[in-house]
Amino acid sequence: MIRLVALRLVFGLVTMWAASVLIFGGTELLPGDLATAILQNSATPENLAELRAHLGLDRPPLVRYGEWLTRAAHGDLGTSLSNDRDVVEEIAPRLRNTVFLAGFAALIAVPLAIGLGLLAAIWQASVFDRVINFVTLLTISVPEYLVGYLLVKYFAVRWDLFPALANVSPETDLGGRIYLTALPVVTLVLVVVAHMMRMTRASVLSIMASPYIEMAFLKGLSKPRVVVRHAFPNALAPIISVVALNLAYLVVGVVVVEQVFVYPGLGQLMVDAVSKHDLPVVQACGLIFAGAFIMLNMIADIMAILSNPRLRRPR
Amino acid sequence: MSEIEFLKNLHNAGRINRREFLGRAAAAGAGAAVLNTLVLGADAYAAETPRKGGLLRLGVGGGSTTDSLDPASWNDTVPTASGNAFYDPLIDVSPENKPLPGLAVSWEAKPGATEWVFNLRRGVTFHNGKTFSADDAIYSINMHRGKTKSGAAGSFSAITDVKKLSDTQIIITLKSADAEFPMVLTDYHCRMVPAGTTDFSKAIGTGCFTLESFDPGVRIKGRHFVNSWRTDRGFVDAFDMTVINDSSARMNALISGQVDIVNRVDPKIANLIKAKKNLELVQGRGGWHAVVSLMQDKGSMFENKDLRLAMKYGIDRTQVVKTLFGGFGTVGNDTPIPRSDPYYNPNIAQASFDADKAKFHLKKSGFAGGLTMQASEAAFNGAVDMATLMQASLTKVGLKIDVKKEPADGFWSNVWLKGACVTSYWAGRSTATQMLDVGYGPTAPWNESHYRNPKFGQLLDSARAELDEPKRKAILFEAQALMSDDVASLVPAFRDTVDAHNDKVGGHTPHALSDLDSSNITSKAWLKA
Amino acid sequence: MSERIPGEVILDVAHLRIAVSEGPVLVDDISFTLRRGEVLGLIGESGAGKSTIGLAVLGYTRSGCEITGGNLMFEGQDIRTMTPAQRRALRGNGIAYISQSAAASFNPAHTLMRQVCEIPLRDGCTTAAEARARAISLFAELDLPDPEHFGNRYPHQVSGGQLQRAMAAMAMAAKPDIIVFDEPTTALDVTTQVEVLASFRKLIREHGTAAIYITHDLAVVAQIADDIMVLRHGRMVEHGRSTDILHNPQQDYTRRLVADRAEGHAQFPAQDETPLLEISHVVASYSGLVRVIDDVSFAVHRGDTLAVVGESGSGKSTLARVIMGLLPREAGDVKFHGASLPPRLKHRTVDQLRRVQMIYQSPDVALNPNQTLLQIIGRPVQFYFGRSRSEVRDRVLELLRLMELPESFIDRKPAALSGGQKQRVGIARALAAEPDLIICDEVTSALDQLVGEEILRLLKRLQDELGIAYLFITHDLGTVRRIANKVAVMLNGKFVAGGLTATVFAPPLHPYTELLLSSVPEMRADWLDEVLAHNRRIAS
Amino acid sequence: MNSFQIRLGGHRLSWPAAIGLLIILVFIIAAIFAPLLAPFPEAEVVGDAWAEADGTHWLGLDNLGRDIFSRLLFGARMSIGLSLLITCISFTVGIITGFTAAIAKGWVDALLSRVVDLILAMPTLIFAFVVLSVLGTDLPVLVVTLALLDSVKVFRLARALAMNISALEYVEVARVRGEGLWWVITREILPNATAPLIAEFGLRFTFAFLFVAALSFLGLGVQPPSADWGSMVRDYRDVIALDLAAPLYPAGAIALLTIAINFVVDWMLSIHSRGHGEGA
Repeated sequence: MIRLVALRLVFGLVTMWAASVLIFGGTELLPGDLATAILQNSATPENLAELRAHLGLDRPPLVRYGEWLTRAAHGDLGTSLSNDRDVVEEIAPRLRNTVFLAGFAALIAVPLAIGLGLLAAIWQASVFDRVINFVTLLTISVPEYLVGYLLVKYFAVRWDLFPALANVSPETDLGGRIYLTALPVVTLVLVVVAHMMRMTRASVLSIMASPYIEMAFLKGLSKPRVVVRHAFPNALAPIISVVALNLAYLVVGVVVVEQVFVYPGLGQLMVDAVSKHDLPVVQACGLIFAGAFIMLNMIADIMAILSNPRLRRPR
Repeated sequence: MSEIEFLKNLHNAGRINRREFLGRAAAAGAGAAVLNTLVLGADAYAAETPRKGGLLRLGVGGGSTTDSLDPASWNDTVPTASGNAFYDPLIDVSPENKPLPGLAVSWEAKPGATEWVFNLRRGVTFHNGKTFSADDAIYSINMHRGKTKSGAAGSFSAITDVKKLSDTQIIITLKSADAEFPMVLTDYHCRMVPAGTTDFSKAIGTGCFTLESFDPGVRIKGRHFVNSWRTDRGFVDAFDMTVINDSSARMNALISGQVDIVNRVDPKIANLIKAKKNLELVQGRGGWHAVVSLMQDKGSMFENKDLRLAMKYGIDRTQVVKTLFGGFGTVGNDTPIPRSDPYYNPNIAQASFDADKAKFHLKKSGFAGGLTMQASEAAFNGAVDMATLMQASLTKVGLKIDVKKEPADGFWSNVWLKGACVTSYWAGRSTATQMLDVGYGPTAPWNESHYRNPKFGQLLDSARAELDEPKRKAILFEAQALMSDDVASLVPAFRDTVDAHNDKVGGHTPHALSDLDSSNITSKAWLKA
Repeated sequence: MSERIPGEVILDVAHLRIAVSEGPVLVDDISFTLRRGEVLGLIGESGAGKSTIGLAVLGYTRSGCEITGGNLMFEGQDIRTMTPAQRRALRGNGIAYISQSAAASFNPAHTLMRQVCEIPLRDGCTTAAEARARAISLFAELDLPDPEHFGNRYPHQVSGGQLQRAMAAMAMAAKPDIIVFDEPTTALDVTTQVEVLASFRKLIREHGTAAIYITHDLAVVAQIADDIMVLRHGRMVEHGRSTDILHNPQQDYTRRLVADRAEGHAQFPAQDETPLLEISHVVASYSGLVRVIDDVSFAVHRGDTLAVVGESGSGKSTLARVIMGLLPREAGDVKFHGASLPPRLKHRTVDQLRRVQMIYQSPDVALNPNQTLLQIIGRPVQFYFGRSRSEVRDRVLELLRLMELPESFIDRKPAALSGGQKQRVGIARALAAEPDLIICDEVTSALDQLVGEEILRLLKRLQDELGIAYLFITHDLGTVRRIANKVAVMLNGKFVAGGLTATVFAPPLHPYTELLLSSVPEMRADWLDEVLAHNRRIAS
Repeated sequence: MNSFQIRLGGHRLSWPAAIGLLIILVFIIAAIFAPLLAPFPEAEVVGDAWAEADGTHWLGLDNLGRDIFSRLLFGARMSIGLSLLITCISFTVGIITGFTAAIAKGWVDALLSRVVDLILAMPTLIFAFVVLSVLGTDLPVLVVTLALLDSVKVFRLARALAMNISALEYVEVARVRGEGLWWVITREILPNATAPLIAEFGLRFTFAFLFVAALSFLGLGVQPPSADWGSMVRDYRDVIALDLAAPLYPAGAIALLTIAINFVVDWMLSIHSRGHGEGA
């Protein structure tokens, strides 16, 4: 088992490295260059050259990759090309915001999804099951931004219950943050709960066909107990992986929701930086996103390994 | 007409409110276009006494995480609108595009207009307590000269020397004569900072507000500066500017009451916003215009003037204004000078879609092939739509044209100035001369169409040197007529700036230069009780 | 069994009828009573409805089925009208269930102890320590190794025989009145089966628990049951005391079941030509790690049937794969008609491939469900002999007739056929290639007893008619005796004994051969006691 | 109603699946015959912006004064066609590589699987983002990028299916008979993998469909003036708070099609699993 976990960790590292190559390579290949992108049509050959030299764009990419990687490994992500700010400093508050939003949404969504999934499995084919299935199918099928706008329309514009803007600042206290992020959190919860709930239900139901579940019924156990104690532990692996996938989505995929609610998260920063060709920021964001995604997947795999007695306790 | 005049007077006298005025003016037969001008004027007349105090909340589009408080780096609305709260210019611009005293109280050209003397305001203190003097002014001007990444570097390269005459007087020497030089100094990058400033993160200026917090691309807050020299501006206690680039989010914030003022109301929904009873639009007639370049190098197909004329008459300008700008704009006449500009030549016959003329010129040109129009959303929102609209009308007159959509990334470096027929835009320049020069001067680097008419260049030179205003006007009229006739490039339409605010806001007036009262909104708006 | 004194009636089943909802009747008009301490054997082939009855006793039907008639009285209470809560109390506490595959019936996520103690702890009437102590004592009673710590293991850490016994411990944990054993030893090797069977018998005897013992194997049920009920197609064929059923069957069907075992083994003419297949010192392993085949040699002549016997894991199926070229040998030689066969499949000629065919254990996965019989059987004809379409069809029809299958089956797909019919198709496909040697890999073990007998008869007839040689891989020594003239006994990848069947199975026996032979259940009530006594003797 | 049963491929159609199929059919017809069915061209301005719905303009006019109903029809074309194209490419690539890996085994399988693991370990949106910003947002680039990203998931399924099936004895029979690789793949493996593959096709299609919509929303997808439902929602979203239903039409169309496909896929998976139950 230790071998398996170690192998998974090594694979995680390799993936991370591949991601770094991809991100650096990808951003280096972006057409156009930063200097012209910044100056747009107030560029003159002189101030262009000046800016280019200032940005260090005249050196070979491989050298810059090496430097970048070593510095990134030491926690130094460089300085933003367009406003000379330290990238770490620039990213830190954004990352905090993103993590807060993702964490807040996950805190609600994960227990809710698993609970609903188990209930739907217990009451399979009941009215509850059908309704919840249809509702989740609906929330999956409607684009998330529309969910966001509809929430704004009713909860912010029509009934004035929650703000339409989630413009938190570093000094906003926790209560204020929760109030401001209420609508984006609800949007995210609606989207991810559906996936996780459906997966929980499907995994549990597929386990429900196993002989040992029949055995559990024949032992005289009640359905809730069979589902929760006997089916759920065996359905953990797919559930963990879908939870991880959705957590990753909460970190990586919230660009759209951030845009709708003007939430100062990492995604917005990255989109901004891409359009401004601010390479260090794009690279840093990409690295963080990829890192979060890879780490979550890795944790999920390791948890799946640990949750499986066959792997945890070999013969 | 007299009916409308009468209504206007009633309105100005405070006898009828604006809504009533509009309603009755419309009933009196004023068309939409007339009505808009009336509103512009009417609002200016609607004098109300500004009230002090309160927190002004703004939702502003046009910001980015790469924004900074260094004036030289400004490139969009958020940095300028927030920056103008902290810094003052040497010379301000009036809503009608005329120079106004800022930190310079008066100025005067030496004969020949190559040397200008500026008298500086006394008793002005910076946020850090330092007194504003000639050294600060010189440092602030020099920030944009020589080795700099400033966006004003181009126009400031005309300056050869800046000298201090006394603590309150400086003299600026120019390469060549420029009768409108004070307008150059109104460039939005040119803001007065304490001499020697290299760290701009504290935003030390002389403006009505001091910096409270600055989160680039997210939020900027300012607090009223107690020692501000201005008495005519700076009414609110504090402002809170949230960067909202997404237009729906911006509108939602306004409609739900989370912000008081927004800019860049999408013309496509402006009429719907206007219909909301607690919201008002502020429409600015500025110099922003769309352009289609027609590269006129030797050997290029647009060297053929008849082909250019075929294009001129083959595009439907009113359709561009109507569908692309939702009516919030005016048709262009292939010159970059807007109607709001004092030097606008109203005597040139307005070009409009004319299938016969277009076909005539097309036939005369002998051009039988097809051509490609390159467009990108990077230029402006709707550039591809505009190209598509033109394609439709040009096809009607028999000119085969393909629209090639260019990726947003790299548009400015790879397509603009390089393609033969490219859609792009120009933001208005502070003076007509500058605008004509920068875009169409025979040696101008950004002359997209490579329009090299020596006579046009001579006209510009003489206008620049001409201190006598009527004469200068006449010269510029001629230049405009010349380029329009030559079809230097296609200028299909000017777009208005459209801001909106809720009924708590007063003092929000349109400006010919740019949106949010030329970015001075924080110091000019006030909150009603 | 005669020493057991049955008590009062605790289960009374009358005119039980179970049907698929709005569908066919699975079980009809089944009646029996069960007294305390009594063991009832339910016997029948697959589809006889014996498991359905066993489950119905617990008030349980598989999805889509329902009890549509009759009574099930447990201690005077009708199981059919019980509330869900009552029914849950009945299961586990009143009646417990032991299923065929313990490996599948234990939850892989929990330790054995947790699962064994689950029922006693459910109602909270026992403390964890008490439940644990009882589990440990049950483990000890069931001869499980290290009973103190046995329960800490997970199901996958325990062998099949041990798991089956652990399941008995789980069933006994809540001291039920009745245990339903549903084919509990069918999945086990013969030698393991003996031990498990002995444990079960000891357990129910000592606790005086009543039991319903479901199996398809009369010999097994004979060791444990007081009464036997023979079922067929969901109906009772015969019901009586075990001794009566075994020695004095009244019904024809029962007679056939009993009689099959008595058949003696066949004789084959000896041959002395050059061997068809000759294997010498073959060594093979999976990914070079463990030797699965270790220095094996034998020869098969024309008309021979060589049986390779051994328990699971002995390497007998691997041997078949090595001969087929699916698993390249690492050393040794395989000669066919005197010429060496290349170790790898892809280096063999089409003719070499054609001459050795194979029939598989499970006809369900051996036939492509998406092809018709014409395609399945006709493809080798077309592939090897390049016949035209009409010729192929004629040949397939001929083969179907040979297999005693209706010609109308030619355009059907396997799903429309029964297990025995599918196996016949598998044989027809092998014959279509007109091979010299057919390797039969456990061809009857997935089939019912009587169907399997028919397949064996068919194979034998084909051999007589066509002179094909068989390499017969099986774990069933009964089959070997009947069909094979030569036998090889495999243990851990080696041949421990080999030669003519008559010689190998006659004294002096190799110890392992003896163990295998003695483990084959015989249809005598005292067989188990004898075997156990015999094994004890050997051990000491 | 009980006597009225619709059967498809020998299986009784559940009624959600029947409704789903009907919706899919209607949408496909709309997509194919959009130019004939649409009362107006997709990009032509036919009236004032945001004009109310009336007899000629069934769903009203949009932000530029184009007919929303017509744009919906043309949008079906773009949205469905594009997603279909993406899914088809991803399936072709995924199945070929997946089957090859499963059957060739050895280093080919190891290499392909590791590369796929690597790609799967990257966030798709970021990946797509980088690729699209490098290569620009031309339609072919979009299609190929999304298809390749998607094919990775198809690869996994196809490989697993082929692995499972090729372990079955009837495949072994064919190999032992001496059949070639092509025959084994097309005759023995593919026909037995179609049911799960078709179900996966449906699911992948909806993902592609929603992904295209999301990219269009971010401005990276289909470019104006072509109508596609994602960018229509984007174009119309501004008026959501202004009580106009315009954005709900394309969004509803997206949701409806997704749900319909899910209904059909659920049904297919259910008959597939039932089929297995019989065999086991």
